Amino acid sequence: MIDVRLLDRPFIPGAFIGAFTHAHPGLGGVCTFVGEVRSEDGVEALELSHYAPLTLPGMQALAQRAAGRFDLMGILILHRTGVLHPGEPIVCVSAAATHRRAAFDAVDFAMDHLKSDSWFWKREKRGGEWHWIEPRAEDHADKARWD
Amino acid sequence: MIDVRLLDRPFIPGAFIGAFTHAHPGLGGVCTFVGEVRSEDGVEALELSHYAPLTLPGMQALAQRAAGRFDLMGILILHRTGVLHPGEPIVCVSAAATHRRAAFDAVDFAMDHLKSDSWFWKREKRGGEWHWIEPRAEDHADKARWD
Amino acid sequence: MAKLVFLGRLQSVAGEAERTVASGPLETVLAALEPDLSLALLDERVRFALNGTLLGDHGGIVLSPGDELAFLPPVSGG
Amino acid sequence: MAKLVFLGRLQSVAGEAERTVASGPLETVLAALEPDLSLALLDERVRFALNGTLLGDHGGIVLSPGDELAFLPPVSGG
Repeated sequence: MIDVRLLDRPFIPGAFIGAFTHAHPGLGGVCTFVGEVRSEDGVEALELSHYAPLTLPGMQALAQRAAGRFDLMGILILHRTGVLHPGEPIVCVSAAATHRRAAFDAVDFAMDHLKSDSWFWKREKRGGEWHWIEPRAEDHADKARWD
Repeated sequence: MIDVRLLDRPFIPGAFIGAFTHAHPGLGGVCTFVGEVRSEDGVEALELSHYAPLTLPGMQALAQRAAGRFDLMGILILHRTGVLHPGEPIVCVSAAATHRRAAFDAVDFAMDHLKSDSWFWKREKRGGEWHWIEPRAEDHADKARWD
Repeated sequence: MAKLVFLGRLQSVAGEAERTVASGPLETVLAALEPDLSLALLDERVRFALNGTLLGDHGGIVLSPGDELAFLPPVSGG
Repeated sequence: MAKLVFLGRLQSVAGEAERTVASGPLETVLAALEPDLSLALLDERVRFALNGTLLGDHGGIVLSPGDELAFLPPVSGG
């Protein structure tokens, strides 16, 4: 099962992961990564904008690539859009597989590509003012691990 | 926060992970692995026995080692004992960290060591009969990755 | 009329997320915008998507009535 | 009296998870058990834990009254 969603309001990862796990009875294991908005550097809020015609299709293509590359029973990719506050989940990737290594690698792969390849633009609010976040060289290096 | 438990009845990983995550507000991310009893090879049930004076202290020592080796905000290790049926969660390891790589590596490390170093003995029921499961060379190879 | 969509920091430069413009050759459309905005849109790292499809080549674009042209600056790291 | 604890497949060999035995030198205790059980307990891959502490050396063990000696075969993969 491939399940990819853009969510425009706060979500509880466990609610999605529970349903995802139950859709694959008898699997070996599920690896999950949940990323949250960090509460550091005086960041008051984070806003993620996306471009509907590209963002969700891009995430779906990424899920398909992960499913084709690793031996998975399913993959779940959730990503927030809109305004988020520190501590809120921003991304959740979960992979179910018969073998742990495949589940781990698929989540790692999807996270590396989501960070650098997905059509999201972020700005953060500090001291009451919004600032756009520029791309980081580090993310491209993470992605290059898989080439 | 280090939270290590032996559980003698079915559990819902999300219930523990939710509480664990909320104990670390503003973290960067949480990586989780949940292993389930596989429904293959005609296995009807799995029984895990442990030795109380060694098993839980051994898991606690492993959690401390993972916390010392990786840059974590916390680690959660849950392991079932008793009789389990296919599809039930048997192990859950969750690590919270500011950086994704540390969270991933800590869960991977803990899983590799739990499989080969922990004081659990397993037998499985096939065709109505219980059979002890012997150690596998593969698990020692997984652990050796960290030496 | 056609629609221009500004993503990320281009939104701040334009002062709005999208703008309705007269259809026609893209160079004519851009020439009618504020100079700092057209300069920002032509930054070599900005990608274009016409009606939801990424363009590999930015030359010879002519906007037809109803077209949507999106300007996509590099995505943010995380 | 002292207690022997049998883990994993040793439990099946012993037919029970634990057994109360007379205290004294371990060799005397083992000699009084069924031969197939004492043989299984002395397999070189079986570790001993005395009162919850793993022993590095299996020689010269004398069980005092109230002692608990556990026999730990290799753990299961899985």
